[in-house]
Amino acid sequence: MTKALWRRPEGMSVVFILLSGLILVFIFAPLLKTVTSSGPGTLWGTLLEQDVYTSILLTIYAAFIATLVGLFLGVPLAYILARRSFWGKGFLEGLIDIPIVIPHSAAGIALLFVFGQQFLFGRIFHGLGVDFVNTVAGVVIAMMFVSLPFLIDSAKDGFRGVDVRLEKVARTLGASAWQSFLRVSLPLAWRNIFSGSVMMWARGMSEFGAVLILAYHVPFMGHYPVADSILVADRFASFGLDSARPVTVLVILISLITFITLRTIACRGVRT
Amino acid sequence: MTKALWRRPEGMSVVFILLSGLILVFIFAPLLKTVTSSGPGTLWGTLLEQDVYTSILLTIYAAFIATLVGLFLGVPLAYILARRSFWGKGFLEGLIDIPIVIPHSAAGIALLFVFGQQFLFGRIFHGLGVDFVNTVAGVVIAMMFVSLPFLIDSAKDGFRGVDVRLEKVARTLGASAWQSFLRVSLPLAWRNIFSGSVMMWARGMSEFGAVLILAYHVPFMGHYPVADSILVADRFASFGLDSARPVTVLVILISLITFITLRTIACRGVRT
Amino acid sequence: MIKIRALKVNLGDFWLEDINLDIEEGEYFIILGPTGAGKTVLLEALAGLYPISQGEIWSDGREISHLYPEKRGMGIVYQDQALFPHLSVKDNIAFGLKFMSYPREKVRERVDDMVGLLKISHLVERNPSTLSGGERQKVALARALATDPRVLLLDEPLSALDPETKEGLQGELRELHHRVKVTVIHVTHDFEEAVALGNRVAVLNEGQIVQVGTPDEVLRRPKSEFVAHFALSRNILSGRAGDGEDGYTMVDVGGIEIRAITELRDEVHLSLRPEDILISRQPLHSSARNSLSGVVADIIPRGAVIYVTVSLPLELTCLITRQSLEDLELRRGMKVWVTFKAGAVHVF
Amino acid sequence: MIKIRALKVNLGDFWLEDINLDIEEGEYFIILGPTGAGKTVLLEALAGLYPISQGEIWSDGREISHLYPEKRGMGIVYQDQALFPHLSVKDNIAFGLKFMSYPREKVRERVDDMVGLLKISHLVERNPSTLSGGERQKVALARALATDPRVLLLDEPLSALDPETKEGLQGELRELHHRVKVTVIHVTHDFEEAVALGNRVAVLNEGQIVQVGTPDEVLRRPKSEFVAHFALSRNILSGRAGDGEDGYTMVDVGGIEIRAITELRDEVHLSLRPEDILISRQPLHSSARNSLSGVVADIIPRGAVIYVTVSLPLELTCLITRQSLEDLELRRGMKVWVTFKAGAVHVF
Repeated sequence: MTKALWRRPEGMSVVFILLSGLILVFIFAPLLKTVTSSGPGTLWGTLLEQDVYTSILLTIYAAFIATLVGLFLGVPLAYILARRSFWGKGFLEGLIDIPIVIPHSAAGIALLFVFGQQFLFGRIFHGLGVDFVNTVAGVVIAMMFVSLPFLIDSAKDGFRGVDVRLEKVARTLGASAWQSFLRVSLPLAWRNIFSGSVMMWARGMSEFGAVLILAYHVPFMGHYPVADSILVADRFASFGLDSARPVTVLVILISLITFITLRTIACRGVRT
Repeated sequence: MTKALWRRPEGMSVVFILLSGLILVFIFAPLLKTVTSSGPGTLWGTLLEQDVYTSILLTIYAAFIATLVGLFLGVPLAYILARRSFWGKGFLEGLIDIPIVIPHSAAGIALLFVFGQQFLFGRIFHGLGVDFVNTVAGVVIAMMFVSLPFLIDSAKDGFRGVDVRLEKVARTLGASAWQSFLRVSLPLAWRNIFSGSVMMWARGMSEFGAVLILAYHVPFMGHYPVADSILVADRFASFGLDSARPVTVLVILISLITFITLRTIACRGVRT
Repeated sequence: MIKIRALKVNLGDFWLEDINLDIEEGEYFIILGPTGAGKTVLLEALAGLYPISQGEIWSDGREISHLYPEKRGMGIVYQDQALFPHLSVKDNIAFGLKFMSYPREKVRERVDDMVGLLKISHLVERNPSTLSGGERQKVALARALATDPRVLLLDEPLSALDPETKEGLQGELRELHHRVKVTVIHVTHDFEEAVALGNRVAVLNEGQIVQVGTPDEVLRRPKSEFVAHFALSRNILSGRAGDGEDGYTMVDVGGIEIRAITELRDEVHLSLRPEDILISRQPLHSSARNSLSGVVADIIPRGAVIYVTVSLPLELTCLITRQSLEDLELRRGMKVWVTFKAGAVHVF
Repeated sequence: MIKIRALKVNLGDFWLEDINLDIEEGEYFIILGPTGAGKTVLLEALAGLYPISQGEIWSDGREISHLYPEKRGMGIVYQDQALFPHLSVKDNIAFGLKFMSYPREKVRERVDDMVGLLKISHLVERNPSTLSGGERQKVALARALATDPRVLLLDEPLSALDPETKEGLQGELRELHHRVKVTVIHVTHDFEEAVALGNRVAVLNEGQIVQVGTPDEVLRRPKSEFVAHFALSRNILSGRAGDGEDGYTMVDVGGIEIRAITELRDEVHLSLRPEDILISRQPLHSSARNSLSGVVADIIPRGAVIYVTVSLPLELTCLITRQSLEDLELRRGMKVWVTFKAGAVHVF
C-alpha cells in the first residue's frame, strides 16, 4: 500500500497529540508504575494472607450481588424511561446520576439514616432478619447505591435502540406484554445491559467511602474482612506506603482484569 | 382534550412501575431523609464553623481547578478520539473509563507512587516548586484522576455530533486548523463539553478515597482543612452519627444544588 | 366482519375523527390517503397498538376495543417490515406459533406452508439483514399469515420497494388474497395500488373519511381534490388481457381491443397519461399501435392546456394545447380518432 | 488553470488512479460519474481535504499539492450544503471574510454583493435550519464565492433538490458562471446537468477518467457504457429558443424549428425520449405539433424493441416494436416522417 504523500503536519494536530499524550500518561502511568512495582512472589504471598483473600472475595461477591439486584430493579426503570413519556421525565433522567456526584462518605451516612436499625427501612428489614450495619448486606447496598446509575443509563440506551414496532408486531403475533419483552426487547437490548452491568460491577468493587461508613468489618466466610479498598487504606494508614503496596497492586490488577475482560466481551458483541 | 379510553393496564406495566418506584425510593429516600433531618438554624451554625466552611470552599475550589485542567488536557484527547482512527483506538476508548472502576484508595496510592516527592513526576514538579502530598495540588490531582473520564466521554460524543464537513468547509473558506476548531467544532460541541464539565466537577467534589490517601489536611486560606467528604467521615468516626449529620446535610445540599443547577442549564441548551 | 363506529384518535397535531367503516369478511379494503393523513395510526388503533379516545371497534359481532393486541386476531405488516433482527427467517415466521401451544411438528408444518405459499423456501435459514426489500416483505407477510389472523393489516407494504419488485409483489398480494381469503385492510397513498388491489376504497384526508366506494366509483365521482386530481391526470381502465402476439398483448376493455406490452394476463388495469394520446380527424397509420375512433364528449380548459374527453364509448381524457384545439376545430359531438402507442399503456 | 497529474487517492475499497486533467481558466468543467465513483473524494483531494497518495496538483503554474486547504483558493459547496448551524445566513456568508483582515465596512459590502448576486437579501437574518433546500444551496454558493476563490468546487449541488427547484437553480448556476467567471469544477451523476452546464465533461468510472470532451463529443462518441446507455435512451439536442406563440416556443435546432413548451429562452437544450416519437410514411396532422421528414439512418435491434435513427439531418433515435418495423417496411435510406408532441420535448 502506498503511503499518503507527506505534508507538513498541522500545528494543531501536534499540540493536540502532545496534550492527549500528557493526559494518557497521567491516567496510566500511576497504574502501570504501581502494578509493576511488586514481584509475583510478593503478590502471591500477600494473596495467601487470610485477611487479604477474604477481603478480595468479599468485594467481588458483594459487587456481584449488588449488580444482580440492580439488574432486577434497574432494568424495568430503564425500560420505562426508554418507552414512556411523562411529565418531569427529563428532570428525573438528570437526577438518576446523583449517586455518582454525592460525596461517598456522605452517601454512606445517608444510607445509614434509612437502613440503620433504628430507622425506616432498617426497621422493616430487621423484622425480616436482614441488618445492614457491618454486614455483607450493608456492603451490597453501599455499592449498589453508587453504581446503579451506570447500569440504568446504559440499559436505557439499549432499549431506546430497539424499534418499538418490533414489540408491536410481537403483540399482534400473539405475544403478551411479558413475552414480547422477554423475546424481543430484552435480547435486542442485551449488549447494552451487559456492558452496563460490567460497569456497575466494576464501579461497585471500587467503592470506598460509602462502604467505610456503613459496613466496616463484616462477617464473611467465617472471618471479619473489610472491603478491599478499605484494606488498602487501612494498611497505608497503619504501616505506610511500602506495606500497602502489594495489596494495592493486587486490588488494581483484579479490577483491571475483570473490567477489561468483560468490557472486551461486551464490545466484541456490539461490533459484529 | 379527551382522555384515551380506559383499558385494563397491562400486568407488566404495573410490575415495572412498582419496581421502578422501589429503585427510585432506594436512590432518593436516603438523600431526602438526610437533607430534611437538620433545621436551617443548625445548618447555618455548622456552616459558620471555620473547619466546615474552609473544608467546603477547599472542595469546591479544588474540583473547579481539576475541571479546568481537565478541559485543557481532556478536550484535545476527546477531539482526537472523535476524529481520527488509529490502531487500538477501540481498546483505548475502553480504557479511558478505568479511573472510574479502580478502587479509590488504591488510586490514591497509585498517584502517590508517581507524584510523591521521591518519585518520577513528584521529583520533577518538586523542582518546579509544586508538591502533591498534603497540598491543594494533591487534592486537585486526586479529584482529576477519578473524574476525567466523565468529561472525556461527553466531549467525545459532542465532537462526534459535529459534521466533519463543516470543518472542511471552514478550511476552504480560509480558516486554519486552529480557527476551524475554535469557530466551528468547539461552539457546536460546547453543550456536551459543558455538561461533561459539570459531571466532572460534581464527581471531583464527591471524591473521598483518593483524596484521603494523597492529601489529608492541606494548607488553604490560612488553615488546614480537609476535603468535605473527609470531614464527614472524620466527624462520624470521632463523634458518631448525630454529630456528623449537619455536615453531611450541608455537603449533600451543596452537591445537589450545584449539580442540578448546572445540569439544568446544560440540558436547557440541548433541548432548544 | 369489521365494524368501526365513531372512532376518534389523538394524533398529537390533529385528530382522526368520526371514523365509521364496515369491512366485509374476506374483503380487500384499501384506505387511501396522502402522506401524514394518519393512516398508520388508524391501523395501529385497530390492532390495539395505539390508544383510542372514543368509539368502538367490532369484529364478528364482538366488541374488541378493550382487548389487548394479542387477543384481536389481527396481523400487521409494516412498510419497512420490522423483521426481528435476532431471529432467522424461519424463526421470524414461527414466532407467533410459539404462543399457540402447537406441538413442534405442527409448527414446522405451518412454517412450511407459509414458506410454500410465498415461495421463499430458499430463504428460511437466512438472517433478515441479508434479504432484499421484496424478500423481507414476503417474510413479513408469511409471519403475519402464519398465525391465521382474521384480519391482515398492511401499512404501505409496497411503497419502500423499487418499481419492478413492487409490481411483482402487487401481483402476489392479489393472488394471496384469492387463495387465503383473509380480510385485508391495506393503507396506501398510491392510487394505482388501490385500483389494482382493492374491492373497496376509503379515502382518508385530514383525519376524516371523505369517501367510500369501489375504486371505479371513487375515480368517476371523486369527492376529494386528491382523488379528482388523480382522476384527471390518469385514464384508468379495467379489462381482460388475452394472448399476446408479436410482443403485444390484446386487452379487451368493454369490447374494445387495446394493444399493450405486458406479461400480465386475465383481469388487469390500464392507465394512460392524457398527454400520451394524440387526437386527429383521420386514422393514423404509424408505429402507434392503437388508433380508435370516438366522439368528443367534453372539452375542459385548464389554463394553457385543454383536457378533451373522447367517448369510444369508454371515456379517454386527452391533453392538448389551445392551438391544437383550433387547428383541429374540435367541437363536442365531433367524430375523431385517438391514437397512442402500445408502449404508453401502463398495465397493472 | 488547474493541472492534475497522475493523481492517486486511496478510497479504502478502491483507488482513484492515474487522474490527469487540464482545466482552463474560467471553464465550467463537469466530472460525470455514477454514484460511488469517488467524485466527492476527488474534489476533496483537490481542495486539500483528503490526503493524496501520489501525483501533483498545479494551480496557475504553482504546485499546490502540499498546501493546506486554506491556502489553495478553492471554495467547496456540498450536496447538502453544510451550512454552519450556529450562525445566521449573514454570518455564514461572512465566515470566510473574517480571515482576510478586511475592515468591517468591506466585509459588510462583500456580504451585500453576494446576497445581491444570489438574490437572497430576504434571508440574511434567518437561521439555516429554517431555509428550504434551494435557499440553503444559494447561501452555500454565496458563502463559497464571498472569498473570491480561484476555483469553485461543486459536489452534486443540485441532486438533493426537488425537480422544480433544481431547474431554477441550474439556470442560476449558468448565469452565475457567466457573471462571476470563476473556474467551476462540478461533479454530478446527472447527464442532463452535465449537458446543460458544462463547457467540458470528464467521465469518471471505477476510479478512472474514461473520457474527456465537450458534452456533445461525449454524447456522440461515448467511450463508456454509462454514457452509451444514456445517449441511446435520450435524444439530446442544442438550439436557440425564440419567441413563443399560442403557448409554444419555437426552438431553432440547426435550422430545424421544433415546437416546445417552455419559459426558457436563448441557448437551451432539448431532450426527447425515443419512445415518445412516432414514425410514419405520411405526415400526420394531429395534436402532435412536430412532424418532420427525414431519412432512416440506422436500425438497431435491442431485444424486443428496435431503435431507429432518423436523420433530419440532425439525428433522432426512435423506439419501435418489431411489428411496427415490419408494418412500416422500414429500410435504411427510406424517407419517413417523425412526429412528437410539443409537450414531449423536455427543455433545459
